[in-house]
Amino acid sequence: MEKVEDKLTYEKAFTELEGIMQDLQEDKISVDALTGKVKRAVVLITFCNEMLRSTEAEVGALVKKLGL
Amino acid sequence: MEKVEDKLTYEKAFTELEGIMQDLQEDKISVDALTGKVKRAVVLITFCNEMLRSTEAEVGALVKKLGL
Amino acid sequence: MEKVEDKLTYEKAFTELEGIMQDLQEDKISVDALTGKVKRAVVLITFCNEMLRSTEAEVGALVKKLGL
Amino acid sequence: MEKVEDKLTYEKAFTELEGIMQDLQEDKISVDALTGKVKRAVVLITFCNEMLRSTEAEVGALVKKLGL
Amino acid sequence: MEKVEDKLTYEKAFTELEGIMQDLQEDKISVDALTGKVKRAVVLITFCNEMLRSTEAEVGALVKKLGL
Amino acid sequence: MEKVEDKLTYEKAFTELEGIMQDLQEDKISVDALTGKVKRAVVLITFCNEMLRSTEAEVGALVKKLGL
Amino acid sequence: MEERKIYTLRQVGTAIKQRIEEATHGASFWVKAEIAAINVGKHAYLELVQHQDGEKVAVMRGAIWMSALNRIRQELGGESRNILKDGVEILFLAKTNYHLVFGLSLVIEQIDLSFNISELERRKRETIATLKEEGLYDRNRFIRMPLVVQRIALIASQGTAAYTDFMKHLEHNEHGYRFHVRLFNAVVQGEAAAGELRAALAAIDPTKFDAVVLIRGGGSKLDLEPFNDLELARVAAQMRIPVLTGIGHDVDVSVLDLIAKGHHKTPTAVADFFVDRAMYFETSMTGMLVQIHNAMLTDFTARKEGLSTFTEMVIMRPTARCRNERGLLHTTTGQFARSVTDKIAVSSRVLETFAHDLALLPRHKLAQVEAARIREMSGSLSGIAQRGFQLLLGRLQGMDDAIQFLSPEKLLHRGFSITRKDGHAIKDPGTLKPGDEVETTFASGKAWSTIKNIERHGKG
Repeated sequence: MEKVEDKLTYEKAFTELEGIMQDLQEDKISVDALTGKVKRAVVLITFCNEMLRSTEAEVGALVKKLGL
Repeated sequence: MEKVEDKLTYEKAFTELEGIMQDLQEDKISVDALTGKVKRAVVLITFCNEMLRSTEAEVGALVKKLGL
Repeated sequence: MEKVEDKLTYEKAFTELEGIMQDLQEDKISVDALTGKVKRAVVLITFCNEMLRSTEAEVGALVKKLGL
Repeated sequence: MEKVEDKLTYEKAFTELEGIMQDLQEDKISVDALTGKVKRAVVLITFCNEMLRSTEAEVGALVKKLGL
Repeated sequence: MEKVEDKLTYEKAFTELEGIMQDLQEDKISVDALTGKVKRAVVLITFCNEMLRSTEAEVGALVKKLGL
Repeated sequence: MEKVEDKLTYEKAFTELEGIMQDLQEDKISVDALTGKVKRAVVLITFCNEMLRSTEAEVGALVKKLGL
Repeated sequence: MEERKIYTLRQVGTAIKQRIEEATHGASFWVKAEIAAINVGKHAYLELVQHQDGEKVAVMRGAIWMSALNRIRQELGGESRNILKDGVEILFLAKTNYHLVFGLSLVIEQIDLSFNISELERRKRETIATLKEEGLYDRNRFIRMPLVVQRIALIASQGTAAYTDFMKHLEHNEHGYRFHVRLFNAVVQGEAAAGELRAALAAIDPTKFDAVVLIRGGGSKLDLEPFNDLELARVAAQMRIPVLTGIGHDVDVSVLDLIAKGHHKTPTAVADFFVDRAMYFETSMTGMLVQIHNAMLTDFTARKEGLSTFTEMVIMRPTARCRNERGLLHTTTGQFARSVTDKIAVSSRVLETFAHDLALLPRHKLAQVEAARIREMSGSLSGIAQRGFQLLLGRLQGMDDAIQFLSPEKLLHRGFSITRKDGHAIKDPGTLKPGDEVETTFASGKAWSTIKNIERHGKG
């Protein structure tokens, strides 16, 4: 899993998340798969949130460098 | 039995459960088999419920974590 | 006799019972056999009743476990 | 005689009785024999009656046990 | 990168910057690329500002030398 | 260029300077070129100023000195 | 007595003087005359003459007293040299004066310069007309003046104040400009002037100079004569570099001034013009640099503003973007959680239904269906058993009844009796013979008898 996560991007994560949502809304996910999907969704959402947070922080730091 | 349970999935359990319920409603189960079938059904329902509950708990945790 | 009872099932009991009743209704039974047959029928009925009661109890207990 | 009685069954008794009745109706029995026959018949009838009554009681008891 | 920076001119930098700004305004930049783009934009803005400042200083000195 | 510079006159210097000003007012000069242009303007003015203040004998030396 | 009246010369003179004074009442009048000769000292003494057809028709002496002379000189200015000289016809205001010693003379109080100048002007107009006809009048004026006039071909009279002033102004300008002047010496006044000026002009190599300058010290209007020379004007007009004049007159311009690229009142003015032009050039250049610099600064200011806008955007957009994305993520997560919860709820409900059914269906089967069957069966069992017994009992009772009916004791009680012979019951009387001893059994006892008679019923 970590190897895959290394290559995970926000776009991929969000797209995957949307895919899961779609499948879920179309009742394509079995209850058996549900836990796995929820776990995956947690990973993806956490990743996305982390990504946003770090992006915001990084942008903030960069912008600070501009002395604003 | 436990070996089989290890491989039990919600879908399998649900399908089996539906079969049992069908048979019950159509009076296809003999009195002799009844206890066994009910026992099995209880096991299946419990399994399914357990499955749902754990998924629910996970989603709950996700939601809490995300502060939704 | 007890050995046979061990293997007795509700179905068998019921089938035997039905046979006895048939015989009885067709007056095929001698007085000598009558007692035996009736005794047997009573045993079978008792067995069946017992069976029903115990099955119900068992099922009740099982279902109770579902917490309904 | 008692030895025979031991082995006497309702069927045997009833068959013998029927034979006696047959004989009696067919006038095969002389008056001299009649008394013996009648006596025998009475014994048999008594036996049968006794048998029926006891059997009835027994069956009644059994059936009663079924709680009807 | 440094090699490219060596050849960087104000015009190139500004054009690139405009492109980035356009993309930023049109939300064309993925969250994944965002940090990189902002980093680049900061580099470019710094470069341009430095360029303007140094040019201004240089020209100012020259003009001063003429006693204007 | 140097060949042309050899023949630099007040007229040419003036025309060139006017050209630079025109370009600047028409926003034709890139920031990158600007420094060069302004430097050139300074050279032209320096040339003219010195020319104006040189004796006939000094002119040759001056032209040499300015590398024109 | 006739007494001869003798007058002294003085008396006569006095009388003439009186008569003239009475006649003129001391009035002034305008007289036109040619100066035949003039001797200027403290006062000026003139010999005035009128020619007509080449002959003197009138001669008179004239005088300008010191005060008048000074005033006239002042009025004529530079022109006095050109006016108060031999051969010049003048128009003057005068009074008659009869001096006892010097006789009659005209005392000149005022000279009308315009009389002389109009003459000059007439000749000048002729020259201009000629130049125009020849297409030379504007030629030099159409030549472009260099931005900076630094190499100067100077036509002047060396050592004159004009030359010195000119050079001084050029050399000692406050800006430190250097001018490269070559002098082409020429007399600028008098009869020889026009010729020398022409020669000087001709000597100039136009490729080596930026301009030609003609200067002359302050002179009178009538001193301009050489500069009105047609030939000189022709040569000057055809110069390939600008010609500038500074020939020091105030009121009017010479022909040369007119055809020159530029003319100034004085040599210093020309020098100043060059200095000013150089200065103007220099200021223009530096002004342009300032403009260039300012334009650059303005441009930079705009650019800096643009960059600061970019900077703002670099802050705002990504932040807004992250915020939007977070909102989207939040919504998606919420939807996701809800979908999962819904799915779980639906599944749970189905399972609940199953559980409910599981609680009801087996009980129904056991309690209602099977128990009823068993109950029914046990009911019928008891019925059947009872019925069976009744039947059997009935049958047995019948048999008992029959037996009871057939029992000999019963028969005997009813009156029947059994007749036996030798212990055997007699069924057929035929077996008896009268006299046989028979034993008759009754219910209550026995009787023995003998057969008397036998009678048989017909058989069948």
